[in-house]
Amino acid sequence: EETTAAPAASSTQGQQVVATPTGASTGPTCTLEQFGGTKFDLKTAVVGFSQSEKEANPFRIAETQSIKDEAAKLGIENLRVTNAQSQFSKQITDVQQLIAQGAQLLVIAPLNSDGWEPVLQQAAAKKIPIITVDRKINAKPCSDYLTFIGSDFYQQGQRAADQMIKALGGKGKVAILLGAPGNNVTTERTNGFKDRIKEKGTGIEISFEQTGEFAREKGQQVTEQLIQSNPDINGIYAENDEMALGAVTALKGAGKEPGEIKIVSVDGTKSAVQGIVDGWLYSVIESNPRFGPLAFETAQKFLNGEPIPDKVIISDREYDTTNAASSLSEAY
Amino acid sequence: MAEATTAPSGPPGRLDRARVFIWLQEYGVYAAVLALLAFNVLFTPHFLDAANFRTQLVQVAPIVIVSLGMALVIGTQGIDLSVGSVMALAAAVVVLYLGYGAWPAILMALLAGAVVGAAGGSLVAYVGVQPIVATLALLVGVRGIANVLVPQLKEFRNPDLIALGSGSLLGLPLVVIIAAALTVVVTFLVRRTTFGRQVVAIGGNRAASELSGLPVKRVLLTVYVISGVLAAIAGVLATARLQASDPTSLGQFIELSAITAVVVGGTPLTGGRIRVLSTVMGALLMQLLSATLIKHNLPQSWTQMVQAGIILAAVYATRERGTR
Amino acid sequence: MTTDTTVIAPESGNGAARKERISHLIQQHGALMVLFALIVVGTFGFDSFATPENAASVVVASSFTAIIAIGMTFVIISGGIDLSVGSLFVLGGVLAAWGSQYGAVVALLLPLLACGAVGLAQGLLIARTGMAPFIVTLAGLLGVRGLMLAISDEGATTYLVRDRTFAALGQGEILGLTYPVYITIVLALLGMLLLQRTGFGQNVYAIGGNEQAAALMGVPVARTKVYVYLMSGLLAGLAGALNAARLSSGVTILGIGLELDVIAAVVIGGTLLTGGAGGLTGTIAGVLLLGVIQSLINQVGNLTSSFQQVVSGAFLALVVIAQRLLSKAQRL
Amino acid sequence: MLEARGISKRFPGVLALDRVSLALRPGEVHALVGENGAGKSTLIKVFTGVHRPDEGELRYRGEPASFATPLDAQRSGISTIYQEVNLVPMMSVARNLMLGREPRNRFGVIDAARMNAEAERVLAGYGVETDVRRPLRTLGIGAQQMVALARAVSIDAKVVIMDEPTSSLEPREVATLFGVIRRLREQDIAVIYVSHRLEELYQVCDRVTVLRDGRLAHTGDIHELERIQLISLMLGRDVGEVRSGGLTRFSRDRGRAVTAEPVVEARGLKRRHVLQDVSVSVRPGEVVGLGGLLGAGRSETAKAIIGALPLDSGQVIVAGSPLRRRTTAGAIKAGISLLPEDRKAEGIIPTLSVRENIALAALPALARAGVVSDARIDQVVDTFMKRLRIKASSPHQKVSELSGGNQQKVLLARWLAMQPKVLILDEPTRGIDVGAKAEVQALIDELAEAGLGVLLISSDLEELVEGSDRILVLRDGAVVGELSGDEVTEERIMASIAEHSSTNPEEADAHG
Ligand SMILES: Nc1ncnc2c1ncn2[C@@H]1O[C@H](COP(=O)(O)OP(=O)(O)OP(=O)(O)O)[C@@H](O)[C@H]1O
Ligand SMILES: Nc1ncnc2c1ncn2[C@@H]1O[C@H](COP(=O)(O)OP(=O)(O)OP(=O)(O)O)[C@@H](O)[C@H]1O
Ligand SMILES: O[C@@H]1[C@H](O)[C@H](O)CO[C@H]1O
Ligand SMILES: [Mg+2]
Ligand SMILES: [Mg+2]
Repeated sequence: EETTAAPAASSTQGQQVVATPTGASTGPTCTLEQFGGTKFDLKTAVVGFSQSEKEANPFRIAETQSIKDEAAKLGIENLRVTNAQSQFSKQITDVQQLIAQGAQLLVIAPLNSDGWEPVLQQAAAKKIPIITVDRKINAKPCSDYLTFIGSDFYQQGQRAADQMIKALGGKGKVAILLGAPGNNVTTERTNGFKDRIKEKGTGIEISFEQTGEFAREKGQQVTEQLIQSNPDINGIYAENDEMALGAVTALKGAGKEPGEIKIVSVDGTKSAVQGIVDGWLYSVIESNPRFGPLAFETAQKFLNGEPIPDKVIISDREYDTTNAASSLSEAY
Repeated sequence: MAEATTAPSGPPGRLDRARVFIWLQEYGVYAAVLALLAFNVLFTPHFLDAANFRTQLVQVAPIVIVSLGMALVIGTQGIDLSVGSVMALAAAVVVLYLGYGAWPAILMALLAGAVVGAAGGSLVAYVGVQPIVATLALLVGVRGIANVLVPQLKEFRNPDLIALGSGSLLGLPLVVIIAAALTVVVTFLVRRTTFGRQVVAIGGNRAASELSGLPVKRVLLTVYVISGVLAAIAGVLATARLQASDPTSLGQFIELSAITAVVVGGTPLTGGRIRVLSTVMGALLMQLLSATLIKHNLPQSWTQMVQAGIILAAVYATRERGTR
Repeated sequence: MTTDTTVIAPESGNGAARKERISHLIQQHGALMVLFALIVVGTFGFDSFATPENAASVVVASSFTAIIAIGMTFVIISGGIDLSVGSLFVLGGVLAAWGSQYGAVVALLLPLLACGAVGLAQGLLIARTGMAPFIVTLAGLLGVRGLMLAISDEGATTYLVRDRTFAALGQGEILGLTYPVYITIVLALLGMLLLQRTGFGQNVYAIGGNEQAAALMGVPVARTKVYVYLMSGLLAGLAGALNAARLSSGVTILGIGLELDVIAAVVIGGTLLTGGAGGLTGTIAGVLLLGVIQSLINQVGNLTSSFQQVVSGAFLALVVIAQRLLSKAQRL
Repeated sequence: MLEARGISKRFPGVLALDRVSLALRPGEVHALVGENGAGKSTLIKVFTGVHRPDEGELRYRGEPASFATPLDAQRSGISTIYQEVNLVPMMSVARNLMLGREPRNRFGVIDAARMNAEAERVLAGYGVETDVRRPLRTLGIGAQQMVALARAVSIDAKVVIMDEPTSSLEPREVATLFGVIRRLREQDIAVIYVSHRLEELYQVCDRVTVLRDGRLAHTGDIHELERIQLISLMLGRDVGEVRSGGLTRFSRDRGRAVTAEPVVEARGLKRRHVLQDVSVSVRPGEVVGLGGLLGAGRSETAKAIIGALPLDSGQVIVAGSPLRRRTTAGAIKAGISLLPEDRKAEGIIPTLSVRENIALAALPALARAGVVSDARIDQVVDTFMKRLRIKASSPHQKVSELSGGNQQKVLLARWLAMQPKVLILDEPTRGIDVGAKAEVQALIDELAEAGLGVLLISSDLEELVEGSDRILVLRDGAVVGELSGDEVTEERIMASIAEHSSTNPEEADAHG
């Protein structure tokens, strides 16, 4: 087969753009027949969305909002949303209860990649297609679940490293503010960054890595300690924008000038992009949370009988001084 | 009889050891803080910089303030799990009212803290709900309210509030001055006022206190209100420092840090006794510990295991010994 | 011996004794009554609430909490508290998943051994040194999580359950309910027998009721305490292992804050935190009550995550207030 | 049988026992006496493994012994009833009684039905009839003490130690207890018996050991000692001095105060199942006694007056004006003070010092704008520690480290510091030594003389009769008799109780 049903890039502001599979490139695909499900009408079906974390971080707010907006736009009447409040056990139960409520399609933003066995078994028994967004589930596409839509976190780490190398001219000492421990986003963003530094930035030494738990206050506190004991640090890689902004507050408090220490982070929130404009951040790698349009488009195509790729990797933007001011409106 | 007591009877080492125990019980935390300081001076680069001490004090200030309230509550044989959520609520309220100026906003935040404290205190004092459950319900619910009020992290530019977080007076950060002042106030409250004596009496024997005509319910209520207000102050200061209101994560698990500070400082969880200065030392000990581990770039797993060890060691050294 | 008879208390049957019994009943079974009321509300309020599937999801999810809560009930009746159970739960899961590469026996025994050892150590510290249970187990909470992070590469490594037999322990079903549900029922029954009908159970009540008196009455206080914490550790480890079998993996991000849920369940079930009174029927009802509240919130479908928290907090408060007022009103 | 040789025991600041020896023979009842704080309880706790001696040796059945825990001692056949009732209040009566030796069924599991039946049977033998499934705390202190006694004796013991077992028993229960002791003696079981009631010692004991200030003062046959000699040994003064000083407790004329208006008046106190229309009044300078058996509702009356017991109806009037809000604080402010019956549970704050315990209730009065004045507190504390001769190493000693009698004095001081108009004393001399008892009684006299109204509750009939101007007799929560003038005699009290013995408690309930 040569054309897959990968949705085309749309012109709407800030909307997700598919990176792979692109146009002609192929990968395994999945059709309704292969999956073994039956067709139903999305508009009248019960659709479940399971959010993993509270809608507090701009990323999560944008993510849930995008799903809700798109459902409303498409006239889906019966969207049920649960929130696991960052408790994995609760998310498993949430999804099971969505199934019990008769969900025919599940969109899941998983908290964790492993541990989905009970949900997958139940969904498979009822042939309920699952689309996971943002984070992956470690299982077989097209049988355990339908497909995954999201960013390549490893690549995000690599791109952050590229930016850091550029910022420091290939030389210097760097600290990492890690995401929440035990989280595959953290792991992949760390590995991507470190691997790329090893590969292309041999002049750069990673002299410090501590968790900031994806939170602004923790990012601030760790940075305060860091600049005390490592005053010779040149760059900070923050694995999300919140921690980067916490780091900025710490640097301000310590009397540093904007740009004195180069900060690279991941996400693309408005505040962070503004931070580039203000000179505090060097660059931000986007992680686009607006999954609504792609998710429902993919679901509809699947229901229409078209083949669906086994994973849809979106292409994330990059913000730096050249485009920050002009793209501010696209940030979330 | 009292006169007939000085002649030591047992083997000579015995009495000395007893004295060491009593000394440890009284001053163990201070010794531990000194030991940790000494370690850092020797092994942590740039530790002796003035800026470093500043950082440690600024970071520990909110925990100290929350711990002061916690010490009072624990003195009544209670516990207050809601403090972290109260911090979050104060953070939410303060930005909501920032339009009216910093001080009115702060006042509203403290009021919110008082209301939550009053809710918990009423449940404990008048309804008779066990403190841990009453404040657990608040821990869950109040953070929810804070999030409803301010659903996502909100930055602000109010110069007064920012100055509160990062300003200094005579070279000392305002945050630290406030924490110190509150420590003095609470120490005075505990040592010198009728209220303070009543707090410990109630913690020591509630039935007896009632029969002695102490306003038991009112005192309990007041204690929880104080704890709520102190937590709100901590919340406002932390928010001022962060220059953003973050009700989702502000103050999470701070109840455990505060309880640890109180207990490591030698205040028993069984109530009837409050040690204010040692509580501050307890908070300082835990702060220095985590700073040390971060500065030496140890992974999270290490940090937690070492903290566990230090808590055990400190409490073991300061525990009350039986007379057997 | 004299034959004089002093009638100390009026015979049961008059109003006083009856009222006393009613108040006792409410204290013991208040959670059961509220649970019943909520189920009625849910059944009439939502079509998809009282379905077998939804009920199963609540019961299955509750079973793991319930196993831990059984141990916690013993601990609390003895006048103590165990904050380490959440960390032991996750450690148990990680060890079970790792151990499953050596077969089901190792997968089950390793977590029991490790968590039992931690429970034993905590019990010894509490019983022999007189340190407060709250603080010893708080250290346990931190230390055990640290240990778990250490053996899972700071939480980044998720071990998968390779052994089918072991996985079946968590996933096998009878009548739509998985094995852990039945294991929980058996453990609860054994627990009740232990608590009510053995010398050990009597000792637990006696210690919690008046430790000094219990010691003077010849109760082996230290030994009993050690057993109680040992038991709590073992049960938390077992729950973790069973959960790993269910999820087919040793998820590292579980169990944060679980201790508070469990304590809330036990207390709502009528066990006094001051010790000396309570029982397992109430605890089981308390666990189910929390599960049902969550499920009801999910049924509503579109509450934001913040409102969900407000509602759970309010519910919790209402339940304990109702319980208090009922038992107060009935008090002599 | 059981022997202590040169035992010393030191607490921080106190040498509680100083080379004390005591030998117990099989089948003897051995009295252990001494003033409050002499070290009796401490010696007993050394025997039973609660405390470890700093010095000296224990021998049991001819061999050196060292009990690590009370359980150890109990297993070896030494069973004990402690001064403070030491049972588990929330557990059922039966479970308390049978703890550790519950009957099992054939699966090795506790047979609850048999346990309850057995408990009922055993307790009936001690005159206690109650639903044994009820929590122990619903029993009065006396009945609880009987349960403790039944428990101690029914364990297969070689030595039974009783630390002030009668202090909360009523006369009939005391008789039951003596029956039990005699039976133990017949079985060659040795008994150590601690009591401050000297008459009792002469009734049941064979030999006596006197402790004074932690030291052995005397050991010998009790019947070779006259009562006055025994007292002089305890007090450490010579017989002549004791005799001339006089041990008369009360020395006042009765009924001088009849004319004055009552300083406190309780009218129609009612509470379902507890109090049926109780009215009491006390005039300035008058001592009114409350008599009755255990559970008659005397303590409840006292608590109702002080506002600590919620009432269905009733009124309390102090110096002519009714108390409006019925709170303890209000009653205390109006001038009523209550010395509660249960020292440990309702009296002392164990974590605080003697000084803070004394100052507790008076704190607001000793403070300015909520700030306490140490000087004023010190003055009050000093005054009362001297006046009541409180034995403590310093005012800063923890009150929980004092002997029972001295704790009681601390509580008295707490209330006297309030300068009350009316003092309600619930069992004020329970567990207090002869010397202190006399002091307390003299103090009651003195206070009444000074115009205070006193409501005296006591199970010690002698004390009640000698101390009171007037006596109200309670039964089942109702006043069943009032005695004044020459009617105030032990016989009349007993008669008054007995007269109404036929009253069915159910009936009393009915109009409550
Ligand atoms: N745990 C303790 N810690 C410190 N001192 C104690 C302790 N127990 C007893 N003491 C002291 O030891 C002395 C003897 O006390 P003990 O209780 O043995 O007296 P007692 O003869 O039983 O008096 P009473 O008749 O009042 O019960 C007292 O001075 C008391 O203060
Ligand atoms: N119907 C009842 N139900 C429950 N408890 C009862 C009942 N009747 C009596 N009691 C208990 O018995 C106790 C009565 O004993 P208490 O010792 O208070 O009586 P008293 O007349 O004050 O005698 P004393 O002051 O000598 O102890 C009360 O405290 C009460 O708890
Ligand atoms: O990628 C997202 C964002 O980085 C967010 O900040 C945390 O959750 C991750 O999944
Ligand atoms: Mg004694
Ligand atoms: Mg009484």
